[in-house]
Amino acid sequence: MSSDHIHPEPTTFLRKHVFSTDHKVIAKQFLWFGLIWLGIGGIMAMMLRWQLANPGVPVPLLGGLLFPRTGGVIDPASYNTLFTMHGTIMIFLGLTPAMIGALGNWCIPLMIGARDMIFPTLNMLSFWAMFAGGAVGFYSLFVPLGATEAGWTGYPTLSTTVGGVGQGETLWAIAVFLIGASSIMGGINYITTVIRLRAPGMSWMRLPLTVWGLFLTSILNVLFVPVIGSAMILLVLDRVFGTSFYVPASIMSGGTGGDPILYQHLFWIFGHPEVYILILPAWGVVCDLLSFFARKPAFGYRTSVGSMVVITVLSAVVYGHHMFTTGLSAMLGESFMLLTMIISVPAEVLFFNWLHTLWKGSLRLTTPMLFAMSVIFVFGLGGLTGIYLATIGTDIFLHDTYFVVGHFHLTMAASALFGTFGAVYFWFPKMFGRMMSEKLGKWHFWLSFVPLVIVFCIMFISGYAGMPRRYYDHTSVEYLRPLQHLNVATSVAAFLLGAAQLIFVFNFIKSRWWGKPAPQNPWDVGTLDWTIETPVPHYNFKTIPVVQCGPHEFSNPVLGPDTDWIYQTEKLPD
Amino acid sequence: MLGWGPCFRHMERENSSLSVCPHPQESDPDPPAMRTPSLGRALILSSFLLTACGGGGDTPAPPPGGGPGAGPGAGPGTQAPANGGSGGAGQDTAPEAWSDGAGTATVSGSATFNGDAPTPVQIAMDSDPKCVEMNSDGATDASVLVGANGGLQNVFVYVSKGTDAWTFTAPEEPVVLDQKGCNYTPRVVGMMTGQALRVQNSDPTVHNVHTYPKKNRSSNVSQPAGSKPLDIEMKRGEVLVAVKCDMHAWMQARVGIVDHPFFAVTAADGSFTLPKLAAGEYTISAEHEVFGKASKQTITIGDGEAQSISFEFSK
Amino acid sequence: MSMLKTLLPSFALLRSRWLGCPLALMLTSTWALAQDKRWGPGEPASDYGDRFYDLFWLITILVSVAFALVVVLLVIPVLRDRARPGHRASFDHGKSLHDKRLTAIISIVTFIVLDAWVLVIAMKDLREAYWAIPDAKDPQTYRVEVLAQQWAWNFRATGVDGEFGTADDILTINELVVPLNRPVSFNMTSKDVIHALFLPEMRLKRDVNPGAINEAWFKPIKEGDFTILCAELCGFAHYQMYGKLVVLEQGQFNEWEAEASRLASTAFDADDTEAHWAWDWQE
Amino acid sequence: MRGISWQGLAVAFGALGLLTSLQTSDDDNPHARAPRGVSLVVTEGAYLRAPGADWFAERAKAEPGRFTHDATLAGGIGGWVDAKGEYWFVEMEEGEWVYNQWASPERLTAGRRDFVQFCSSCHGLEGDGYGRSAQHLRPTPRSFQQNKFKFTKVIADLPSDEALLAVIRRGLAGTPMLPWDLSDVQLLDIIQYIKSLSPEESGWRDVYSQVGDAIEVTEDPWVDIKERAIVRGREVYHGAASCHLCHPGYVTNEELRVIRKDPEGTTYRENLTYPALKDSEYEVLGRATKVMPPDFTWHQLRAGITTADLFQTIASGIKGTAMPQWKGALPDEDLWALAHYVEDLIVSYKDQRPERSAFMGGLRTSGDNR
Repeated sequence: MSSDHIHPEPTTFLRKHVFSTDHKVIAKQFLWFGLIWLGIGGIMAMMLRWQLANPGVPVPLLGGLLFPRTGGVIDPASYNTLFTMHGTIMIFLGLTPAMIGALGNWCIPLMIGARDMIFPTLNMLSFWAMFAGGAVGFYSLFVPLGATEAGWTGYPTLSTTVGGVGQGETLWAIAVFLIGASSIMGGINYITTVIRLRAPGMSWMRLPLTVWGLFLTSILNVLFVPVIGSAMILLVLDRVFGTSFYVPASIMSGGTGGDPILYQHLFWIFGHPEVYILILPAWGVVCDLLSFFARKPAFGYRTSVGSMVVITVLSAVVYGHHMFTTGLSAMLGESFMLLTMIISVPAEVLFFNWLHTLWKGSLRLTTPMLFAMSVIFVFGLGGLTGIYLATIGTDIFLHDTYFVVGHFHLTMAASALFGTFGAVYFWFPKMFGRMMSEKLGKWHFWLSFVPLVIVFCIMFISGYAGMPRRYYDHTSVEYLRPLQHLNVATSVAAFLLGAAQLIFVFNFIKSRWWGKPAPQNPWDVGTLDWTIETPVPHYNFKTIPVVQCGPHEFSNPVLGPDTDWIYQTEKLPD
Repeated sequence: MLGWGPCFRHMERENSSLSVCPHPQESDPDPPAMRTPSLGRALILSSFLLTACGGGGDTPAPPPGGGPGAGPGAGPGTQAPANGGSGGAGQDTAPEAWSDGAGTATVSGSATFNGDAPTPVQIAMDSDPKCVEMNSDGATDASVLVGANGGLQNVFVYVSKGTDAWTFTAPEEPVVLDQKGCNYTPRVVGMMTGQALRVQNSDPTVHNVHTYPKKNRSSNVSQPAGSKPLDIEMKRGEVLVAVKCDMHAWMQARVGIVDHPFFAVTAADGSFTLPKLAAGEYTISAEHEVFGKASKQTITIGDGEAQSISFEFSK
Repeated sequence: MSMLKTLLPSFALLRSRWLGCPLALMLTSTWALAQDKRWGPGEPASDYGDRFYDLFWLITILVSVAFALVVVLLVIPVLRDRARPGHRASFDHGKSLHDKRLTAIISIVTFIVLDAWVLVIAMKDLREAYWAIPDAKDPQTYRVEVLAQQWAWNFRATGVDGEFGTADDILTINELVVPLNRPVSFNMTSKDVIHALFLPEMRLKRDVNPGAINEAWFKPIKEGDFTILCAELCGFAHYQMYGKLVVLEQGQFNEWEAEASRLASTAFDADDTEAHWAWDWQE
Repeated sequence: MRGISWQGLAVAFGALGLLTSLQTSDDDNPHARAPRGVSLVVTEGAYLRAPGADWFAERAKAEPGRFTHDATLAGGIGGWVDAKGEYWFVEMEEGEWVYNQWASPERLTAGRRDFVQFCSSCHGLEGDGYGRSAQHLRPTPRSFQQNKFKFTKVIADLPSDEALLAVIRRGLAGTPMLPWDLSDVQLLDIIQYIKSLSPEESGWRDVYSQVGDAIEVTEDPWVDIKERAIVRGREVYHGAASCHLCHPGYVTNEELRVIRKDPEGTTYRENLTYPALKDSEYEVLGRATKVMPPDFTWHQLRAGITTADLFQTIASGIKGTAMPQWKGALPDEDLWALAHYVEDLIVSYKDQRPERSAFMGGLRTSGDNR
């Protein structure tokens, strides 16, 4: 049924490179799109760190250009815009396309032995909806009063006209809605493709874990992104048409009308799964990469899959831990606390499996491997600090401080980002037919990893010391003034982290066009994507392969002493 | 994209020169600012335009270039800008100067209060022993003074319409408001625009003279015992501007400012006289500090005639 | 400091006009600020403040052990099991019953040690402290109505008559005076956007939502001036929405309350009804 | 038009209408007006009254290339010419020449945007003081249609840009009026916009308004003899200036009698040691609010507590309130003495709870004070 899934190779430039329905081109489009936005979001982060370390000092280089009316100083409103758009861009326009869009599009058909996604046009629409979302988001920066200032969470009533009448917030909501639509389209596509287009013999338990991660992510996308879509529609209605879903009357006149907490529920029903939406593909990649480069089967494949499934299910029912201080009833609070604690069990299983995969392996410390291992480190750090925030007793104090900022950057940002980097370094040869420089890759890794850990670990300290997040200038409050040294140190490390990404940009661009030509299978890996030649032909597989074994049959004694791996299309010797 | 955010339903703003998006020019052909002619504005605009632009643009722009030589008074004639200089266009004929002999008609009459005269309230002046001392027999609130036959004292009566044909020169000598015995005397005075209100302090204690106008600028200046008199100018006609001393909360006076000399304050029996009116049609208004405005009276009077009108006030 | 120095990519940067000045500024400000630097939230000033401290450090110890374990298990293979000629990875899918048992046991043990332990303490804390709102009818309870706005805190206390909505209600902006060793109970709402009352020294934080009343409480056990912050983004002047919390010993507090009440009744303008914003106390 | 489903359109519009009717816009409450249809563009520039010639003479020293004096202007009166074309010397009425400032539509638009972004939550989207955050708030945020400003420290009717800028930069202590972290460019644009909100014939659109800078800080004659200044200030406070009529008296009845040289047995106002509520010109919801003169040992002063700040505030008065202008009414040295005395009260007793209760309690229990 799936074998004749063929559409003809396009001939015009437009159909080939712009409005392409080929999953490989769309993957590259998503990758470029995501990387450019990651760059923009990163520059915003640098400006934020500049302001925090040197409140009121003009931003060097960019300041005069971006903030001419203030002589290069970031004014408080622009600061809010910056951190809001930094969050929105990184999550929705950076990691989502780079992780899910690019990786999903590239890996799913190639790793399951399909010729394309099952709905190629929907796939194209998914990219262009994302592109439209990005365009609207970018445009919102330039409307009168500027883009949104309500934080990436966009809590009403600050995000309604009560908080500001500029059009930026409306455009932001529309942008998020469009990006959400893109995610839903992609999600439907991924789920159906994985279910319907697996090559013969590619049973569920022979799927590479990357595909499992992407598959579960897509389920979450399809289930929960519509929730934020509806939240955004209500927000737009409130802003443009004067409804009051979120705007209550004052308590002195009875408190009737809308309810701002409604939005928080809607947002976090989406928002918490969003964390797993970003992290599940990274976990899948890490599971695979660890096994590939430790030359060892992924330890406990079934328990890993099971853990990811359990996390997928649980992620929907723990969202309340974001709202411990909003005024949840004691019963709700305790329930969410318990559920949140329970979700740590499958995560522990994953850690156990990862570490066990490395144990007694034969480690090849390539750049993708380094990034994969660093995910264990940073996600370990981020996940464990989640316990502080899952516990209401400590969350009451730590909520909305830099502790939270450090925590979620390590879990969802750094882990997903390092997972993405690992994936890019790993699949780059297949994507572009050239190798990325390993030397520069290792420099990039170490210069990213060390400052990153420093940046967010200092944030734990400042959060514990009571520094609230989203403050324009911590030196304005006497209580926070003695903490400024932490801000300065964080910023120095953050600038290093930012500078290190230039190495990646250089390496990426140089390798893309001038890199060493890549062999067909540079990593000695047996999954289906490496069975085909480089560059990948339009139909991926001349004949649909028949899968004979699992993806991680490394160092199997039956292979004999000369080789330690086997293609999935090959049969294991008896 | 720009047009559809908050502009979905726009509110019209009154009394503002700010326009409403998205099509200000078409939707508001006659900007509100231009509907009320303002002498000052017209002069500013015309002097700018005649000196610098030499003609009207679509919008009242600042003089282009703004060179130092572009001072006023250099251009010939008054050339009204296309939409900015219509200020004076409403008046048909220029008013001529009033001469005292022109009017021979007299309007007189009385203001009465319908109902029981309120019992005077005793004022507690004990915050300032000096005031207590000066009012040793006790002081009562003088805001409402009803005389014989219900005549209401301290009503400000003035011609509110009908004098536009003339311009009047304000007298040189100021109107005097004295602070004496911790009270203003007289309690109600009238004066012409441009005339000075001279407030003097005859008390051995400090007062502050705080005016509460709506159309003119307010002022609040303290006057310790023995200070020089204070001249306050009111440039615009405004009837019944309160003058208060905040230090002695009971001290109040009212000033009626009109741009002509046809005003009067009713006497103890409620009577008043407006002499020297020229023949014509007039609207005469009366206002009391507590009871507010009485209904206006319109009269037509010929040379040498005398007419009588009355105003009634009630609670 | 030495850490920072090693982090600086190169001192050559200092010579460049653009980067040199700000970097020098950062270094000097770091040095200057290090004079009165702080690494923690300071001593707690409320009776339940120690609970945060105890739980935080309990979690820290547990988490540190767990994380150290992870790092060790990560580092050992890196040092020991590097790919080299003649070395072959052991082949193990982890499918055996033994492996599954191990997984289960480790999961259960870590859950109990890491999560359940903390969970039990946290629930106890919640019930006994954070969410145990004191009885408002108890005369010991000092009640305060909080009306947040962009960007200020309006506080209303009952004054000496013990009732809200009367002439002697003590109204303050950005300054709250409370008695020592008595539970202080808040009823909070907002005029415009969501704020969060954050008393860092008291270890109290609670959102202040428009259209609803949230409750919170604490019991100060230290005299002195403390900080009031806003902890929920409420617009661009969020960072300037701070105030002062003053805890007074009971005798001084009574004196203060009597005087503040007296001055409040002097300032009370009965006709200005819009200015009277008290609501019925909610429990 | 055949392709359009008219029923569909009707349903869509019906649904929109329904949604719009869902709103709980509380139009009776000016604070809760639904903020829709907010224009962010100002299409007309404004001519706003500028300070007089003295101000230009000062400015010309700072910007010599920009302002030049032309003696032939105005038929020999002579006036200042601004090379940038922002300030203009024009004839308002026959023979009456005044300076005007031109605020261009672009500048007002920039100011309007910053105003909406930064100021409107309290001061209202149209500058009328009815922002959502202003409800129940006393003192009320200024309505810029009223053109009165309490703490600008100017004697003239209206404050100059610099005086307004100083207020915005400093903020008003103890109120939600913050010290604003914005650039001068932004603040001056906002100021032009605020000024342009004056209704016709009032405020900066009034040809008769005088615009002035904050009052000059004259030389403090008591700089080395503070103790004497405080003694003198105490006498002026309770004597010639009679501040105790509105503010609290900080003396016993007997001491007051001695200072005022009143006969034996004289008594003064009830609650002498408390302030008295006073009328003001500031209106909200159609009625004038009242203001309470501060008790210096208790309340926070809005416009600074240095001697110079206090001197300026006392000398210029507080516009629209019962606090009159004292400059001219009393000699400067008395005003300085008052400033020293008030500063001493603040430093000695404000937030010094035991000291204050001993001091005020002593006055109140001295027996001869009702």
